[in-house]
This record gives sequence, C-alpha cells and structure tokens, in this order.
Amino acid sequence: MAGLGDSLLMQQLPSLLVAVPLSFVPLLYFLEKVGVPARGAALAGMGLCLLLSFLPWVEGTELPISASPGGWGGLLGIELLLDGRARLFLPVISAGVFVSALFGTRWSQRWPLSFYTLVFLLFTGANGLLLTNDLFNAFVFVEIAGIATHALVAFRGDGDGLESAFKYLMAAAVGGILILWGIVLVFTATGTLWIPLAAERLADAPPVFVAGAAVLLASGIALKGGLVPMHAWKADGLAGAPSAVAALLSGPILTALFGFGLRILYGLFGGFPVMEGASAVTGGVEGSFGVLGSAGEVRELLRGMVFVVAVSSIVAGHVMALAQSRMKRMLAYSSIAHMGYIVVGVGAGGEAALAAALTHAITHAFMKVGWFFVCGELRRTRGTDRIAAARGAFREAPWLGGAAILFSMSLVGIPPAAGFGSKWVLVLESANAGAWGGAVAIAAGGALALPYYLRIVVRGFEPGRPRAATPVPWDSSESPSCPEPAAELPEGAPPHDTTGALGVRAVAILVCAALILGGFAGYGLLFSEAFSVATELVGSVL
Amino acid sequence: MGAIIMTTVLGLTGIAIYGLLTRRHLIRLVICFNVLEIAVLLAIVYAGFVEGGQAPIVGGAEAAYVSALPHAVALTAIVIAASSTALMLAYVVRIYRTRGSVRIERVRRWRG
Amino acid sequence: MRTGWALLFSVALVGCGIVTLIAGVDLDTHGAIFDYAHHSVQHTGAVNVVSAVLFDYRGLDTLGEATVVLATGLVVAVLAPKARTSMLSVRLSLVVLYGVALVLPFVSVLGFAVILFGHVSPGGGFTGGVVLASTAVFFAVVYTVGGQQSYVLPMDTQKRIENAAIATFLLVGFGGLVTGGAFLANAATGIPLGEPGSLLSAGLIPLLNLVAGMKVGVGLAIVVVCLFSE
Amino acid sequence: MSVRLTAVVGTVAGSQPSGFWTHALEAPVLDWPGVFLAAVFLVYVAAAGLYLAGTQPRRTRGWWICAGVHAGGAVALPLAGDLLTFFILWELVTLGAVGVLWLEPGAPRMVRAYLPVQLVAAAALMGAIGMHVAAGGTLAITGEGLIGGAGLALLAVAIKAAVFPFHVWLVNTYPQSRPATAVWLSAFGTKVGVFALLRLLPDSGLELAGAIVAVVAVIYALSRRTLRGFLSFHIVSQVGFMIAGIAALSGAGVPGGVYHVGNHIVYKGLLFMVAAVLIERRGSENMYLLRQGESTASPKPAQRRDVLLLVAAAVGALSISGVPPFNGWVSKSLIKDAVEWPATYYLLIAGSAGTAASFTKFIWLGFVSSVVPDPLRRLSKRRSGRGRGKDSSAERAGSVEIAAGPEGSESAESAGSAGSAGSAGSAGSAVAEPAGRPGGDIARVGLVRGLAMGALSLLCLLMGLQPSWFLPPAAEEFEATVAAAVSGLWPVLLGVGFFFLLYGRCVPALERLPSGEGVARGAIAGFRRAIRAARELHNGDLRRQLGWAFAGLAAGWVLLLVFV
Amino acid sequence: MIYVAGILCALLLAVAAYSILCRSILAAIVGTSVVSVIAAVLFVILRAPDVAITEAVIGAGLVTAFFLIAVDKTERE
Repeated sequence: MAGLGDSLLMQQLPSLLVAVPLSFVPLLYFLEKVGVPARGAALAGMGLCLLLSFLPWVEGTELPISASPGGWGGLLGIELLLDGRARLFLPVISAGVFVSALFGTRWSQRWPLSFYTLVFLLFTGANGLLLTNDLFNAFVFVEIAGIATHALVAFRGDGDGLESAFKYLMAAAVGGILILWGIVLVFTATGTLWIPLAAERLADAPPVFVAGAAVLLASGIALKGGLVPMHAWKADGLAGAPSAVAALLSGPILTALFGFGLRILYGLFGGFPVMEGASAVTGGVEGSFGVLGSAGEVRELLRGMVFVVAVSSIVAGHVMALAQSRMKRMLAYSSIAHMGYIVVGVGAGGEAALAAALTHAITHAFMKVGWFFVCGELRRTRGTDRIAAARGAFREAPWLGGAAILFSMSLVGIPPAAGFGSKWVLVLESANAGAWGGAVAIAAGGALALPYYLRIVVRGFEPGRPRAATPVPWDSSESPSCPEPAAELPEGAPPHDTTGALGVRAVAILVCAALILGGFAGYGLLFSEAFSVATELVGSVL
Repeated sequence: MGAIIMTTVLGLTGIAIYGLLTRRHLIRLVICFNVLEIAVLLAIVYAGFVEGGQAPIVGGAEAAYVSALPHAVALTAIVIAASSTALMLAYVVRIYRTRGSVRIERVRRWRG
Repeated sequence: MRTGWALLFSVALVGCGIVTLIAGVDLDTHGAIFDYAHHSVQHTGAVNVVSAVLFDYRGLDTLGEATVVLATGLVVAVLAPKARTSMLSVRLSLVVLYGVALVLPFVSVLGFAVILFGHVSPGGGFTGGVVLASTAVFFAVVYTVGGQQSYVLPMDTQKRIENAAIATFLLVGFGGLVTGGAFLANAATGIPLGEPGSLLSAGLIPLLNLVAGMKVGVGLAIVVVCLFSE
Repeated sequence: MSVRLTAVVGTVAGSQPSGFWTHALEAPVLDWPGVFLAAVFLVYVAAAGLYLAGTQPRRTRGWWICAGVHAGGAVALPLAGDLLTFFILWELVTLGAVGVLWLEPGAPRMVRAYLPVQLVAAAALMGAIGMHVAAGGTLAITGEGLIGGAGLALLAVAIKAAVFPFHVWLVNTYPQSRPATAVWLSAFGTKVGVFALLRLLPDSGLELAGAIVAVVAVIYALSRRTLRGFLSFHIVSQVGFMIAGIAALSGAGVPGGVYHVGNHIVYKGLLFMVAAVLIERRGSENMYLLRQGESTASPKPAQRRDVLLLVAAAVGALSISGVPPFNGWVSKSLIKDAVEWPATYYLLIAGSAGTAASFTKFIWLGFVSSVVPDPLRRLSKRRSGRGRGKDSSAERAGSVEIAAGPEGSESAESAGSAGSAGSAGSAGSAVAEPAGRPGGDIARVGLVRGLAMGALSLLCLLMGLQPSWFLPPAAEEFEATVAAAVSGLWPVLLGVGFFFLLYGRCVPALERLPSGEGVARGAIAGFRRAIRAARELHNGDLRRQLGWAFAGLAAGWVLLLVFV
Repeated sequence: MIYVAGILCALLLAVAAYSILCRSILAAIVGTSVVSVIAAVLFVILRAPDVAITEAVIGAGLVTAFFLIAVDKTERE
C-alpha cells in the first residue's frame, strides 16, 4: 500500500465515505432494472463501504484528513474532517449497518429495493453526521438519517409500526428543530457555520447567548439520543420496528449521534468542565466550557445537571426495562440506561473517563445490535417479541441461547464479555475523575439489569412451547381498548423466511458474538486507542 | 426591525409549543410543527439581514448585500421540513386506516 | 399534557428566548463573516449568490436535501397500498377542468424557466421543481389519479427520472473529484465559467439546477400521487 | 487506579491485545488466611461431594456445574491478588448459587429471596471499589484494604455474610432447599463474605457488632422449630463470632477469626449432613416431631445406624458449642482472648452459652425425647401438641411436615405434606430425599455418607487437638491449659443448664419474636409499587413525551440563565 | 417599511394562533397557508427573494395540498 497515504483516495476519503453509500441509492435502482438482485448488490456495496471505513487505519495515514466538497474549505463551504474520533467510530457504524442489513432478510424480501435504499440513506446520514465539521450540514445529515430510520420503523406497515414511526418522527422532528435553533444562535453569534471558527468566535460572545445555544443543541441531541427526561418516545418508537431496524437505531445511529455530540461538545464548546482536583489526577482540562466553564459555579451547575440527567437515565431506564413484557421495549429502555452510562463517562471529564465512555459506546453498539438480532430470531420463530412467548426457544436453538447469554452478560457487565471491560473501566475512571455518584449508579445499574435478562434466558431454556401469551403480572401494555393484533406479521411478509436466510441471520448473530468476545480479549488495545482519541479531544481544547 | 422579527419568532414558537402540548388532532400537531419551522426560518433569514442591504443578486454596482448563506440554509430547511410534513401526513393517513381515528388517544397502544 | 403545564413550559421557553435574544441584541455580526456577494461572481460565475452558495459552495447540503426528498418519496410509495385506487371526494365543475387544462402548460413552462434561470435570477432548482410538482398536484386534484395514470407520468418513469437525477448529481460530484481534486468541484475542474449573467454561465451550476429541479419536482410529485392513491 | 490505568495505556498502546488484563491482574496472594481458607474449602468440597454422591435422587449435570462454579469461585477467592479477580470470583460464587437454587424444587421463591439482595451486594462491592480507586487506591489487594468506599464495602460484606439485619436471604433459602443441597450451600457464601471483611476492611473495629449479632442470632435460633432453620440461624450467629474475631480492636483476633471460619465450615457442614439424614430418616423437619416421625417412618434397623448418626451429631454439637477438645473450643478461645472490650467478651460468652443450649435441644429432641423438659411445669404434652396442631405458629416458624414413605416420590411427599401440615406454600421446597430404593443401594448410600461424615468428624477432632498444624506459626501458640478448658467449658454447662431448666418456659416468648422477613417483603412491595408508578407515568401519550422534553429543556435553560 | 413589517408580524401571530387554536381543521390548514404567505412577504422585506418564492410555493402551495389531501383522506371535524 505504498503511497496510499497521500493518494487522491486518501485525501478525499471523507467525501467518499459520504458519497459512496449515497451513490448506491440510484445504483441499486438501475441495477435492479438491469436484473441484478438488489440484495446482492446492496451487500456488495456495504462491503465496499466497510472497506472504505477501514482505510484510515492503514499504516502511514496522518490524521486528521480534511476534505471539503467543492474545494472551498471550511469557511466558504463545507468541511468534512476525519479525525481520530471518526476513525474510531467509522468501522463501528459500517459494521453495524452491514450486519443489520445482513440480518434484515424478511423485510428485504418484502420490498428489497426500498429496504436497502433506505439502509444506504441511513448509512450516508450516519457517516456524514460523524464526519462533517459544519453545523448546518450536520443538521442535514441528522435529518437524512432520521427520515430513513423512521421510514424503516414504519416498514412493518401495521398499526403498531405506524404508531412507533409517528411518535419517533414527531420526537425526531422536534429534536431537529431544537438543534436547528442552536445552530441559528451559534450562527447569529459568530457569523459562521464552520465549527472551529465558530468555537473561536464564540469565546467573545455574550455568555447568555452561548448558554442558550448550548442548551438547545444539547437538548436536541439528548432528545434524539433518548436521555431522561427526553426519553419517553424511545421505547414506543422502537417497539413497533422490525428487529433489524431496531438494531440499526440503537447501534450505528446512536454511535454516530454520540460522535456528533462529542464534536459539538469538544469542538464547539471547548470540552466539559472537569472537577477541580480531578484534573490533577486525570490531566483533564480545568474548567473549560468555552466561556461558560470559566465561572466556578456555572461549572458546578453544569456538572450537576449532567449527572442528574445521567443518573436519572440509568435508574429510569433500568427500572422501566425491568417492568417490560416485550423484548424490544425492554432493550430500548436498557439503551436509555446505557446512554446514561456514557454520559457519566463524558461528564466526569478527563481523558481516561472519556476513553472509557468511548469504548462503552462501541461495545454497547455491538451487544445491543446482537440482542436485537436474537430478539428478531425469536420473533421469527414465535411470531411475537413477548418475553413469555420465548419459552423453550433457546432449548430448540441452543446456539441462539448461547448468544443471548453472551450479549446479556456483556450488557450486565459480567466477564468474559466486552461490556464488562468497558463498564469496569467506566466505573473506575468516572469515580477517579470525581464523579463517584455516577460510578455508584453504573455499578448499581448492573444489579438492576441482570434480572430482566436472566428472566428471558431462563424462560428460553424452560422446556415446552408457550401455551398462550401470558404477560407478566405487572404488564399493562395490552389495554382492552386496543387488543393485540391477531398476527403480528404484516400482510405482505412471509411468516418464515426462506431456509437459506436463517444461515445469514445466524452468521449476523455469530459475528456480533465474536465481536463481543474479541472486544473482551482485545479490550486493552481498544482502550488504548480510545485513550489516544480522548487525549486528542481534550487536548484540542487546551 | 430586529425587535419586531424576534418578537414574532418567539411568539410563533410559544404558540406552536403550546399547540404541540395540548392539541389532540394529529394533523393539528403537524400544523404546530410547521409553525415551529416557520419561526426558525424567520430567525435564520433575519440572521443574515443587513440594514439597507440589497438582495443577493449581484448587479453591476458595488453595494451592500444581505448575506446569502442564511438564505441557502433556509431554502434547504424549507425543503427538509416539507418532506417531514409529507411523511407525517402519510403516517397520519395510514394510522387512520389502521386505527380508524386521528385522535391522539388512539396512538397510545405502546405505553408503559 | 394539561393546559396549565403546557402554558408554563411554553411561557418559560419563550422567556428564556427573550433573555437570550436581549443578551444577543448587541451582536454586530449580521450574516456570514465571509462576504459571498463580492466573491461569488469570480468564484462561480453565478450572479444569484444564493444559487452559488447552494450549488457550489455548499453543494453537499443540496445533495443531502435532494436525498431527503428522495427518501420521502420512497417511504410514501412504500406506505401507499398498491391495489386501492381512490379519488378526492370533491367534484369539480367543467370550467375548472378546462381552466386547469389551459393553465397547466404555462405553469410547467414557468417551472422550467425558474429552474434554468436559477443562477441569474431569484429562484432555482428547488423552487422550479416545486412549481413542476404543483402541476402534478393540479393533475391529481382535477383529474382522478389511480385509474387513469395516463394523465400524470407513470410512476415508474418518475422514479427513473428521480434516480437518474441523483445519479447525475453524483456523477458531477465524482467528476469534480477526479478532475478538480474535490467532490462537487465546479470551477476547479476547468470548466469555463462563461459570461456572468448569461444563461450559459456559472459552469456546472445550471446543470445542477436542472438536476435538482427534476429531482425535487418528480420526488414531490411522487409524494403527491402516492398520498392520493392512499 | 489512574496510576495503574495510565501505566496500562502506556504499555498497552500497540502491544499485545490482552495487555489491559495482564496489567490489571496481580499475582495471587498466598498469605496464611487465604491459603488456609482455600484448603479448608477444598477439603469440604471433597467431603460434601462424597456425601452428595450418596444421596438420592441424583443431581443433574447442570446442577453439578452450577455447584462447581459456586464452590470453585469460593475456593479461588481467598487467593485473589487484585480486586478485579476478587470481584469476578465474588460474582461467580453468587451466580453459581443462583443456578443451584434455580434447579431446586420450589426455585422461584428461593431465587426471589436470594438474587436481588445478592445483586445489591455485588453492586455495592463494585461501587466500593470505584470509590476506593477514586480515593487513589490501586487494584492490588494489600494488607490495608480499601481506602475509600468503606460504607459500600461494609454493606456488601454484611449482605454476603448474612450479618443480622441482612440475614433474611439466608434463612429463606437454605432451609427451603433440598437437605443435601443445603449441605453444599451452607459452606461457601457466608464465609466468602467474612473473608471479604478481612481483605477489604481489615481494621474495622466491629467486634462489638459481631458479638451482638452472635447473641441475637442465637436467640432467633432458639426460637426455630425446623432443623435447618435453626442451623441457618446458627450460621448467622457463628458469623458474628468470626466478625468479632477478625474485627477485634486489638487486631490480634485475625488468626482466631479465620480459624473459626475454617472450623465452622467443617462442623456446620457436618451438622447439615446430620440434619439431612435425620430429615430423611424421620421424614419430618419439625424438631418436635422427629421422634414421632421415626416410629412410623423408619423401621427398627434404623436404630443401629442412629447410633453412628448420634456420634456425628454429638461431634458437631460439641464443636460448635466449643467444648474442649473440639475445634470450636480452640477458635472461640482465641477470639475471646483477642477481643478488647469486656462487653464484647461477655456477649460472646452469652452467645456460646446460647449455642450450647440450642444444640443440647437439637440432640435432645433428635435422639432422646420429643418433649422439651420443663421441670418447673409439665407442659410437655401441650407443647408437642402445639408443634403439630397449631399450623399458624408452625408456619411462622417455617416448619414443614412430611409424610415420608419408603417409596414416596417427591411429588407425593409434597402433596402429603400439603395435606398434613397445610403449609402448602413451603411444602414443595423442603423435600426429604428417600434413601435409595433398590436394596443394594442402602448399604452403599449409608457407607458413602457415613464416610463423609466420619471424615468431617475426625477433622473436627484433629483441628481441636492439633491447632498448631493449622494456625500460622506467627500467631501466638495456643496452649491447651486447664484454664482454657474451663473457660471454654463453663459457658457450655451454663447453656445446658439453661436448656434443661428454663428453656421450656421461654418457648412461647421466643416464638413471638418478630421475623425480619416482613421488612424484606415490604421493600419488595415498595419496589413493585415504584415500578407500577413509573409505568403509569409512561402512558404512551405523545404530547406528554414532548412535554417532558420541553420541560427538561426549559428547566435546564432557566437554571443556566440564573447562574450565567 | 418597518410599519408594514410590524403589521405583517402582528397579522402573522394572529393567524398562527387562530390556526392552532381554532376548532375546524380545514380553517387551520387555510390558516397555515396564510401564515406561509405572510412569512413569504416578510422574507421579501428581509431581502430574501429566493426564500420568499420557495416558501410561497412550498409552504402555501404544496404543503397545503398535502394537508388538504390528508384531511380529505381522514375524518374531518
């Protein structure tokens, strides 16, 4: 690969990472006109994008790679910046999208072209959101990803899917409006949409103005990511989605959103305030929140707000997940809790805790994707995602049970699974950075999380098929007003997909399981990479 | 000028949020969303306004122009908002087909 | 959500906004710190600075926006059940029918004009595209859609146009990548910018205008038709 | 920790993938308490495995796997060199026990009693480690324990070791499981907790608390009617002794405390074995019915084996009540010498006296007579009648009656018990295991289990006669003087006298003791209510969801504006 | 000019409030299209002809058509 480092390919890699997935949208259409099956073409294209996303890891590539479509640079035009953060997250997004597309066979059988086109649009949105260094362009990519996503949520076409899609769309639209408001304030204050320049000029803007922009942007991102108190739509939005789509939502999309949030936080507002004293330990930046962090009480207030949000997300997510009787809702609430974990790590400040948060974002993406795949398998064999209906499913397919156990262990934080490493370091480092309350909350989160995963696993290994859908006593999700739809399958979709498909789905699940195990073994390497990224982020503020 | 525009923007936002939180008719919610969007558009366009500037169509004479970047941004935002509106309405119609009503009480099957 | 709470929240947010904007009243920075108006002509050759920004400086936004429209059309098409055909419940008099038939050609011509002169005068791809789409709306409102698809372009053709438009946009982008060293590069590719103000000027911007207009028009037309045949 | 982690990062960057773990892990600690405890655990695993091999019905493979995980974690934990390994092994012990309980009949109740509180303990331990690191500690296990998060660590230890207010999980699981399962479980969990106290909080001057726990738990044990019920409460009480030793203010009690842990593993296991055999032979767990049950249940030849059983039971009882020259005597004497405050000393005396009394009751009711002697007034008939007749009190005491037939299968027995005692709730969970039905088995079963019990009895005697073989050379030599014998003996005599003279009068008062289970039940109910309230809050109303979002935005914004 | 802007803004607020609070959904839709038109005029005042045209065409034309279609497809009240 000599000379690859400075080849045109590498220089324009950011543009390509956005343009190539997008170019497969018309390509799929015309290829299907020619007669090429959409599925094969789409998977090939995603393989290509996966390859592209690994290019920055080639030896000799110096980061960051900056490319601007139109060649006008950041001030005049749009700059796409591929920094260490993007390099860390790009393979996660691509791999998540790839396995999800691999898994979504049933829906690709119904509308193959539309399904894969939408997946590619989502892919484009996620990549662009991660790469762009321009505020409004980020908004555009947020909207692309959002529209593609809730379109996929509505894919089932039945009432539940539509309700989920509508709720999700309303929440996402309001979140987009909030983000747009923040962008408008930043632009009004600085006169530019280019994040680095805006960060410079934000320093001498009135603090109240900056505070408004920060609050609006933060709450917009929180609303899209589902943090308390903006989490309420999330379970409803995921409950009616096909499993592959739910996996896309809580894997790649959340990762890209987290990456965008990091860029806003560190690139625009100059990092998160670090507690005094903790900075001495972690080498974090002492109280740097643009102009806001300079005042001590503001810094403490921000810390307080962030930790209230994070801890309440953890508690609410786990408690609500404990109460669910459907797997998808349960997993959605658990994602809320895990977002809380990550926010604790970010809010603790300092490189080490931030690195722990980064690693947890990555591991969480894969274990949640894997769990949603398991849920999809159960739904394929049982026709519903009720926990009660999973009785005996793992006994029939032990490999599925093994995968479920592995993902559950990872989500709860039990070795040997990648989730344990990230959670362990997250607890230690956030406590180390002075956020011991958050650390205790994360530790307690595991205790809250184990029962509801254990419930499914045990139910799955019980002998016998489910008699009727027996809800757990505290389940009130089926109200007499709107009864359970007779068959939860859409009219078009086959109850069981073709025999060949199961192999692919199994492959998708096993890939996730392998990634979880490998993530545990190679956690040291992952953490060191994340640590260098965190050092870069925090250092960019100084 | 600025005071007038900003008052309008804030008023529209307040009304729209109030409507989002209180109306029961789904289409009414979509209308509130549109009003919210229009408020943001006004803010964006005003962000580029310069007193006495000309419209950004470059004539021969050297003159002060209002900034064109917010206009481009606003155009993009308008189209995106229109797409979102179309999607919402499509969902509303489908929900009406499956649930038989567009009252918000009927989209509460997912709960708890 | 009870009314009182709603009032409280909206009033609180508006109050926060008032405070913020009052704090920002003395911000002298109005508009972008980069003065596009005085550079766009020699940069892009487009007289209409907004078109220059949309299709040259920030071409990626435009591409993404066209993508959003495409996604919308796709979703509405997926959601609309194919079999059922329905028509509006309103009945229109003969005058309206003929009137529309009389008006439509002019409307479409207007749309194309708005598109093609987008780089020299107000308007551009999106506006003209929407005007074109509104012709589809006229069709749909006046003549019943579904049964006689012959009035509107058939759905398949529309989709083909749409995808072709996106493909063209991307091809222009990749061409700029290869020749001009940047995705969506315009002047850097060495294409003559031409005489500012004339129809064939501003390099690739008219082409992109046309493409975007096609794209948006057809996409929104698809949305309308699908909403009808819901 | 940050020192460690930065070291990790420095070395791991670009090095082998598993570098993080290799750097987070430490070499095992091979000091005396760890090695001694691990050795005792191993011996007990062997003995209990032998015993279980002789019980019917056979355990499933899954059961053995879970039990192996449970015991393996317990064996390895004393040697853990760093908090990471410590935590992992702690989790393994918990999960193994959960698996074992899940495979028992009547699992849901036990798991519900066991799992949540254990998870709280694990979370508390993790949080404690986090705070320890926050205070700048390292992951390595050193002599001086945690420097931060002592409160959470104490909570974890208290739950895991079933210290008195947190003992409910124990008395709700061990007595409910099958007798032989209780034999396996009784040894590991609580001892791990006590050992965690030694490792994490070496110098916590809790000797008084330990002594109080010892006494209170003994009082509860005296009030129990079921065999394993009162054995479980004696676990709690003995844990009190251990804590008093390990946490002695003088700091000199560590050898005694750890030695007591080892002794307790041995003789309590022995006692649980005896209890299991008794329950199986007599077909009842109600101590007041053991003799009655015998007359119907077991044929005459059972008497001969009862002699051996009596020997084993006597050895266990003498050991636990600290009669020289058995091992309980040695460790208890060491603890009593180590404690600093006289109050602690006399509380420990009272505790051992109560222990002696209650085990006299055990021997008496189990092998001699079915009536509690009450020389002051002859209530014995009514008393034993109460034991059978009044189900309310019987149920409160958790007693279960089982009509044991030589061919009774578990279901039949539980049904019979449901019919007889009317306590159907707890019937299925405590099921006597009938001796091997095939004639050839009886001898082997008796032989195998006898071997196990005999080995443990000999170990008790040996640990009492030759403590110098087990105690660390550094610890002060324990000399078996007459004074020591007397000081170990007189509380026992006190207890025996108390049993024969006064116990009969105290039974009604004892049975009116409040049981701590109400508290736990209330806590669970409150949690349920909280969950239900949360579900009511999330009433899928889109406007409410958006409203929360706007409310959060407004609140944050207003706060920020106030402060900026 | 500024008075025109003021009047238009007042009108805008009034129409928006009416279209959100009024009872009939059709009136609300017409209200939104009126809001779009007034906003377009404001854009013209703010020297943004492109935005004005687009807003007029999309907001007042196309989106209103969407609304009308949707209302026609669902119940009216």
